[in-house]
Amino acid sequence: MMDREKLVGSVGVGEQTIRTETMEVSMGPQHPSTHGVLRVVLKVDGEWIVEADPDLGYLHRSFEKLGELRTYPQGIFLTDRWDYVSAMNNNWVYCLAVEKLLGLQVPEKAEWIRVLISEMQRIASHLVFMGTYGLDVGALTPFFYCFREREKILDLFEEICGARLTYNFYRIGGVSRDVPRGWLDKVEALCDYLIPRLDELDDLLTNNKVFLARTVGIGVIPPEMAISYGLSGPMIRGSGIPYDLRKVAPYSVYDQIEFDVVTHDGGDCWSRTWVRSQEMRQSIRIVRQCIEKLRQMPEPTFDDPYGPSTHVMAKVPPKPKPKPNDVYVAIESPRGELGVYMVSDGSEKPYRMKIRGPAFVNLSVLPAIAPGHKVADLVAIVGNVDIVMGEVDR
Amino acid sequence: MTLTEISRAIARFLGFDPPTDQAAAQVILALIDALLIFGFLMLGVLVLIYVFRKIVGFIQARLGPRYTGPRGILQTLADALKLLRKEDIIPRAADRIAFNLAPLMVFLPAYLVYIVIPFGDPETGLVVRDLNVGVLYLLSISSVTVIGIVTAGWASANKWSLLGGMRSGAQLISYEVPMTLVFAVPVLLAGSLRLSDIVRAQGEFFWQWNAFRLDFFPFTLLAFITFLICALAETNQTPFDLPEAESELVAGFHVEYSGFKFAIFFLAEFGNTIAISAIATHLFLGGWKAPFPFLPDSGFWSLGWFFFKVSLLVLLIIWIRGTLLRVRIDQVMELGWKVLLPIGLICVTGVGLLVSIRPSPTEQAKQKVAVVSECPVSLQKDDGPFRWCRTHGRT
Amino acid sequence: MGEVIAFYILALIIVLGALAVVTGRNLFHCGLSLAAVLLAVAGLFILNGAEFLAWVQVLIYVGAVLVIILYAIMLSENITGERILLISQNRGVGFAAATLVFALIAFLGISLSGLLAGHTSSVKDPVLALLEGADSNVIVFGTLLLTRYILPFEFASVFLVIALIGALVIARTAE
Amino acid sequence: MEIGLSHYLILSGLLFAIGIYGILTRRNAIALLMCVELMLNAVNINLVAINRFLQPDWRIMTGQIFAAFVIVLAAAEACVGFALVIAIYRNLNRINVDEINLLKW
Amino acid sequence: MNDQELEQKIKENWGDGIVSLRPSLNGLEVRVTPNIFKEFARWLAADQEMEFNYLRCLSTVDWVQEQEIEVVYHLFSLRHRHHLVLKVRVPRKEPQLPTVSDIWATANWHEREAYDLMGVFFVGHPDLRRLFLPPGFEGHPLRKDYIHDIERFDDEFAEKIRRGEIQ
Repeated sequence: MMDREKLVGSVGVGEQTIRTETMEVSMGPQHPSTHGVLRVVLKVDGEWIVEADPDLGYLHRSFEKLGELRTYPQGIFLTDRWDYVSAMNNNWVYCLAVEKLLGLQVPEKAEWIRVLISEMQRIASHLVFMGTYGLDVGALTPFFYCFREREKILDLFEEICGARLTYNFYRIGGVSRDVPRGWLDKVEALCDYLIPRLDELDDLLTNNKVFLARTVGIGVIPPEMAISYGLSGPMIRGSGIPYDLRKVAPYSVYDQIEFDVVTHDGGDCWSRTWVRSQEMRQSIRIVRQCIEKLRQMPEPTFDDPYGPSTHVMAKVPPKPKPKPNDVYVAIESPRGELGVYMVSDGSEKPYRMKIRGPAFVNLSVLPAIAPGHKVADLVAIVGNVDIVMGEVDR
Repeated sequence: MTLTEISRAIARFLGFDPPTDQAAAQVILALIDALLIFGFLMLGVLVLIYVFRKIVGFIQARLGPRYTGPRGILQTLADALKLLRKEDIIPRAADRIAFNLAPLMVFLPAYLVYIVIPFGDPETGLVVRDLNVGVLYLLSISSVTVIGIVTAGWASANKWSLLGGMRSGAQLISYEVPMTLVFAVPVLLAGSLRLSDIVRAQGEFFWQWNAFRLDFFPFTLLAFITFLICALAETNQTPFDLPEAESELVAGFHVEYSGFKFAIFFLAEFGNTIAISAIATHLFLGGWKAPFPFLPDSGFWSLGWFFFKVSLLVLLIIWIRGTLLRVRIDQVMELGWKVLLPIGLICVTGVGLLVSIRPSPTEQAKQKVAVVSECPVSLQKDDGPFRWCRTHGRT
Repeated sequence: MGEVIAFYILALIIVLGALAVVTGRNLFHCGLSLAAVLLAVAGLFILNGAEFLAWVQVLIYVGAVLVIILYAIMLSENITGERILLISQNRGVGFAAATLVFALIAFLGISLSGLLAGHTSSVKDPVLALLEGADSNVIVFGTLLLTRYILPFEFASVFLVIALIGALVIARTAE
Repeated sequence: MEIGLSHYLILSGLLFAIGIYGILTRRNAIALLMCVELMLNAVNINLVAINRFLQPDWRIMTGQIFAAFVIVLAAAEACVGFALVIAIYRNLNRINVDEINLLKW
Repeated sequence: MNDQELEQKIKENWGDGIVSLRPSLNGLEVRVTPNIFKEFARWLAADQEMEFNYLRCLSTVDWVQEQEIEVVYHLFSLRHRHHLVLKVRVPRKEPQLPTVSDIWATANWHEREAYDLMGVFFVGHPDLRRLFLPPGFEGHPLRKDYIHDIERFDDEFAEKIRRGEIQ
């Protein structure tokens, strides 16, 4: 027979809550809803999350070390693999950093092409987000619609630079090829095609009653926490702070383009999704302005069919050797502030190249907001951060 | 040509002509009925899965199966063969007996439900056994699936499948309550639990069917809608397909099953979908009756109308499954207990009050049914296993 | 003839299932054998013409009570780790008591059935007038329930509500 | 060979006896409650059998109605019983009947 | 506030601790000594006029010749829209620096990454453990003198896993 103290002692006399032991569960890295190979170690009490600790490094290829072993022009090919959903922006930030170190002036037509391509890439990336986020929350249909639209954008990219995912279209001092004839009309046709499609997507997902039930009030990030955690992109604009590098620190020709920064002060998963879907419309507006500008610029003179045409490429030595200096350059990628801190020591290879990944920083807020939610919500929150593991793990 | 005559013809074809009075003959005839129903179920599920893939594909702007056979018709056959050929893995820590029993316990109710469902006008014998406790039978059989699902979850000895099993068990139970209430509405209107009586109690014109009746307007339509929602929840369809919520629990209770057993779960799920739509047509959409009296609906026409309505409902379910997204488990429970249950109560009390004011349906039922609905010929004349209850004036 | 075969099959299932429940080592298997017993008892009811009662038994016992039992088993046994080993104690006493009771009932049963066979209760029930046209067990069951046995019917509903609230209070976790 | 009342009485007696054996030997609270269910079922069989054999007029089904109320009772009892068992398990982490003998803990 | 006012303000308050003040490609660049670094950082964030409440990026550079590791903070003020580059140099032997994760929460993961890849130890960090590399990993890959010996690394690592040191 159990002796009394042991029995009573173990239970604790008086008012005692019913003990349910917390269960440690690991979600990922092969979990279908984590994008790529993210593993989150969860302490779960029944259905509720007590603690969430992301375990990174499954896709760590140490681009920063590789950057130090490549000459400047060679480095561009690496950048496509950082954030493989919007590879164009990676190219751009790397080339921008080197141009700033070299003090190089990029021809105007190249600047406008860069803005046009980057904004199209933003639309494509947001479409991927809407599709996969729908899958996380359980809607199978939007995924197919989003990827059908994205295919049309990728076809246009294929026409201009021959690739659909790892483009390396940008060069130090400009872009690798001028715009083929008739390409701008196709882009304009695409813009007209996209507007009704985006409204259709909104009805299907963003304003869907059940989607609202699954995302409103989930993963709420107050503005101070957003600032303190250094969030950027739709994550910080979803909490009401209009921090958009294209307006705050305009680079390239963004100061000549008017568009408005989309913010929503809900701070929860739904407002971030809404911000992304509205941003797509702003990007279409920018693309239209770029098309007008590019139409007035000189036509491409294909004197050298294979080399870059003179309008879009500045004079750059094959192995540029910038003077010893250091610079931090950041652009507004679809996920947020994508920055590169580059230190040159006069040789042909960068001395140090630090990549500031937006998804990496945005994910760091997860341990702070996850506790208190349910397991099903965690999937919605992680999906909402729109992480791409290539850039989180670098 | 009633069902039992078909089965007797098959028996004669098989070379023995059973004198209809021995119990043994009775059992054999029942066996043949069972095989006929099983054949229908398999065929129905095969067609349903193919149609399901094609339509969801169409909804999602893609083509669906196209390569197996002309326009992908043989796709489901190919899936079935693939599943049969697949290796049947049993986890080492699994509770072997329960693990093998669970798929059976989930499939049997989906199959037994068809005994009571008339496929057409009972006069033409298109029903296996038109029990006079029809609706109650449907309810109790469908409540047995919960045990199968819970056993499947428990027996595969893995944390995730247990969670999935308990979740879907809880969901099924909490939706059985509003379902029972909503079942009561057509029974109140018809005054009997027998499915064929319920269908006969519904009027000739389609606006006299239980779903769109104008004399009990708000309640019956509400009951029909609640029934559809509960039906979706009972068969684990979107938006309530929590158990197979890929993103959270990675395929719920049948995650450890593979090969033939997984095919049985799949068969049961789609079998249930057809069964639920068949029940909905009988209770709310006037069973085998044509929307207008002048359209022919006796004999094999009734079969035609019945399948037409069932396919409409199945298409509706597939459409919902293609568009809506999944609801969280606590929202499912909340909807079940806090919304559907009160609605069910309101419907039953509403119809109950209205029925008690108007002349009681039993008299109406009596005038309409001149002849007592005789059960299939074979049972009538001879000595069957239920001889006792027949000699006591009970059909 | 059919009825005899059916009775013996069902009786066999009931006895074997009950023995499995009582002596089973794995708790979950006891639950499943209890399910078999309950379904077999429902079969017996059908044999005796009580169709409504049979399907009520399936609905309530197998559909609800057994599910509660299975949930209780799952909540109380940890998932992995040692299997649920049930060791029964003081078998002797149990066995003796069981045989004693069985002997008593069997003796009573046989003697009484012989005695009572002749005398069938002739109580006339005023409700009979109501049941003239009824042809099916369900209709009679329903009318009787709401006419002759209305009081126990109402009491049962109150009783169930009390049980429901009681269970909720006991099992709820302190939110 | 007809099935008479005695067959049913012997069957329900046997079931009842097995139930009693179970209650006396089982140490796990859940198994105990299961045996209670067995005994209740034995009672039901009896009720229905007697009603069928000793009541010529099939429309007087007092036995069956009584059995129905027994089922209702059993459901209520099971519901409360298992709630108790789960509550005990949560606090004491074991549901071995011999060890739950403290009135207040 | 433009760079000159900033430079002026910093000079007044922190004359001695400042190692150098010079304009760079990213606006004003301030180099500070490690011992006054924590108060200086807190002052930058707290001061109403400047209010650098947004840490854009925290990077580490390994200057092998001078045997020093330089930690670079790129700060930004959301309200005043001005930038500042804050640099600190710590000796390469055992690089130690007080943490700033209590001022800017984003520094939590940045510092863990710096510790993991460069070996800079941040005093006072709530949970300083490796972020990307497996727990049993030795050495800091981003250091210039880090030699990655493929064979030795794989056998050793496999051995460790077998011994169960790393799950």
